[in-house]
Amino acid sequence: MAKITASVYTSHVPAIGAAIDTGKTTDPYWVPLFKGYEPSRSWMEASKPDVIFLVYNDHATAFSLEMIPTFAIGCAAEFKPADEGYGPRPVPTVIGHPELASHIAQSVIQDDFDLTIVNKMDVDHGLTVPLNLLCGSPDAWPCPVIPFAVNVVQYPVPSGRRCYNLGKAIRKAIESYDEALKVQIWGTGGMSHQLQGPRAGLINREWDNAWLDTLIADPEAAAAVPHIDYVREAGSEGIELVMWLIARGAMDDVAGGPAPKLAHRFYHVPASNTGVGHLILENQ
Amino acid sequence: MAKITASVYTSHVPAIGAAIDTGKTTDPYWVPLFKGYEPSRSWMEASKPDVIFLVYNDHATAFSLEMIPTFAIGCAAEFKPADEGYGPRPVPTVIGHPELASHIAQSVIQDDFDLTIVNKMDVDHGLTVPLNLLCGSPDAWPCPVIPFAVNVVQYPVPSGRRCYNLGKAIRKAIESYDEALKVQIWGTGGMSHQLQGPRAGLINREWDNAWLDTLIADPEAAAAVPHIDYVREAGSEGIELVMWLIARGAMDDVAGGPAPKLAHRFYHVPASNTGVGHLILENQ
Amino acid sequence: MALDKPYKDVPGTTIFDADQSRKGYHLNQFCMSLMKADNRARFKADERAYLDEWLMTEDQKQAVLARDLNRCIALGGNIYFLAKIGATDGKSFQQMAGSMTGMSEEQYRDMMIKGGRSVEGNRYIGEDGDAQAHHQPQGGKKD
Amino acid sequence: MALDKPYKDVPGTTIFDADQSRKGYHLNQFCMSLMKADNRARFKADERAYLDEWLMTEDQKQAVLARDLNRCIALGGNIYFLAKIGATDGKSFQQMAGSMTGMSEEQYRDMMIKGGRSVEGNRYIGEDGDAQAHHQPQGGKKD
Ligand SMILES: [Fe+3]
Ligand SMILES: [Fe+3]
Repeated sequence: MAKITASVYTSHVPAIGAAIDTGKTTDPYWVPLFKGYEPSRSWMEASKPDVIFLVYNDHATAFSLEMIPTFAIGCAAEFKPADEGYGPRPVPTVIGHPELASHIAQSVIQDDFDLTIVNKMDVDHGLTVPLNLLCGSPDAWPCPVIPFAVNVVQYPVPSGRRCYNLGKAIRKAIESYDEALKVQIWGTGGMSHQLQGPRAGLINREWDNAWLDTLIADPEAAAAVPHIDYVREAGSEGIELVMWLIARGAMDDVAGGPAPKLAHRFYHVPASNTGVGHLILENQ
Repeated sequence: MAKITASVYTSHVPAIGAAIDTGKTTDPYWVPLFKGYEPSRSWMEASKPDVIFLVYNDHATAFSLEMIPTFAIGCAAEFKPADEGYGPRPVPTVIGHPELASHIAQSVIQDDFDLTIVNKMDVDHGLTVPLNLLCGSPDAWPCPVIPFAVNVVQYPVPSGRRCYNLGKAIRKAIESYDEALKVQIWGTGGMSHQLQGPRAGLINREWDNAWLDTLIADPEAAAAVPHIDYVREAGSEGIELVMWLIARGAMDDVAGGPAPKLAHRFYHVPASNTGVGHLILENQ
Repeated sequence: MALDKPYKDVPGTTIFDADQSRKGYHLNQFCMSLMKADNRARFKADERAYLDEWLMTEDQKQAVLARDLNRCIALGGNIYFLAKIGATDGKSFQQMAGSMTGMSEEQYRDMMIKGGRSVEGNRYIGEDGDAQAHHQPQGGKKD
Repeated sequence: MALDKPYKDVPGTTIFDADQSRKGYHLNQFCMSLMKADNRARFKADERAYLDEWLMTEDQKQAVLARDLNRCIALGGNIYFLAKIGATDGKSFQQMAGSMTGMSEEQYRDMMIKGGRSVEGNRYIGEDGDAQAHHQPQGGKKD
């Protein structure tokens, strides 16, 4: 049976992608950030999964206002990097895992999560920047990736609790797949940032770090945080953090297993407008 | 506050639309069918709602295989009749109710139903045929309509229980809307039919009528029917009946109120390939 | 396969699940294209040339050209998509459904007027109803 | 309005909810169109003519022409959509975000390097933080 080996959490700031694409990773501004991901890249090489289930949000890229799915699972064979207005990022095409994705879709829809199944989709920086941060800039990504997009753009967005419970259902689905795959689940976006209005530039280092503590040690409590707290404390785009709860809800301890091992933790301000947080949790 | 006054249930066979559009409603083949809806049209004129919340399924019309939402709510100002391959039906454009639709979307998404919000969509016979059956062929439909599309084309489709619970959440949403609107909720599709393979043409009159009995008197039991029973007993397209459970779940009795009044019941075989069922239930 | 399929024991019936959908993706998307009048006209003018614009298998193209809907379904087609081919041909859903049963149009229509196909013997594979494989083709061909 | 909006008391912040989405539908869909290189070129060649192809209000068009993102947001725009205009202009997200604060690009960048804008005084409307209306515009204009 397939098994979730670890969960990875990281912000997915577009400027990080731009720094990579334009060769600025060694600029003094960017050095501390990329240094924080060096242990993650070593870890990733040592712990290579067979599939990554990657939770992210589409930033008005694949989904316009014509159709806004709350949860969308990518079941296609491949997903091309999107043109977000600057031309497509020069990164590899993402290879999907249609069989596992379909299996997860079937399982969680029958568990009362009302997914939208997507068979054609371009993927934006929300998905590709985390891959760069953990895998560098290879000619091909190291394994298939199942993109899972969450609406955090137009309100109402799903609650933290809903995301957490979805993580539990995804875990159950993956663990019932009849092939011995090592699967990682990633939650991306956040942490504190606001990209709009006179309050743009808000960063809340204390709140971010307290939230990381809670996510690690007491995910139930993290799942109970209401939307308004994210907006008020972590800026309007801080709401992206609900996506981390999907990954956290899929870990063994939530289903009665042992607490995960914290393999890496990193926090850095700023990357462009954003407080960058990053965790790696391993199932034991 | 808005109020659900009644629920209406009806099959939505494309051939009925074709009979209307080509002036064949007085042909001997069609007379018994349209006669069965005469009381419904009188009832509709006497009980005109302010808004119809119309649950139907898209038949590979607005939604291709690129994106398949489990539940999609139409929040647009209008919806045009689709060209399903024969040219668009000559029926009025459907006027939406964006404010109530958005309110319902916000409410039920916060109640853990993961809707897809749709702001642009053409509507097919699944939505327009029921409007004809209850309203005739006017120059304009009698009131705004909120289209609510359910995936019953690609498996896994939502369970009967999930649909029933969604109905409860929709009721709660409608009853919390701060304008005194009379709202009808319609469930369409079914009853027994199979449109594919050597088993095409299957009709199960006994099963259909027993299911109607159960839906009226014991909706919990109807909601517990598993998918496979619909397929086995009512044909592969009989699965459309899960949509009736959304309307049924929104009725007062399900929330502890009095049992609804059966204002009309009708059953007829065949319309083209289909066993046609029809109910009107009024809240007391 | 990893998908649980409790519907595999129903005779004469193909459930359009994720596996079928993957198999039939381009076939079904070709069908969707026939919802535009221009495309219907181009398809009618030269079916083969139009089909060659799509990433369909040769088997799928042949099944479309032959209007063999059972074969189309076996190759991943879904009836709601395939219905766009019938619409382009000016066929009704009854004609399309009937074409999959081996019955003549008249036989099928008569069966429907008499109340449709009975479920008796057609619930599980291995019973003796008219939709079972050992009674194929139904209708006319009595040899 | 019937939507419950607990987020109305956060200063300097517009939550993109169904009401905003409805107001900004055509503005945001115009922005989406800039994801195609051809459309970006056409927009750059004649902004006004390109905008006139869309069912936007004159206010929305003026706000786009003036690159007044705060005004665009007030008229229903969402930053992830509006970012396509910035991308077309070759602006970064930091430049776009900063442009809404009344600060110069340098002031905003410096604030971010120093750890960003403090949440203190900026949680509720009526406090005394730098994002409150009575401190607008922020940055340069000290008069
Ligand atoms: Fe983001
Ligand atoms: Fe139908």
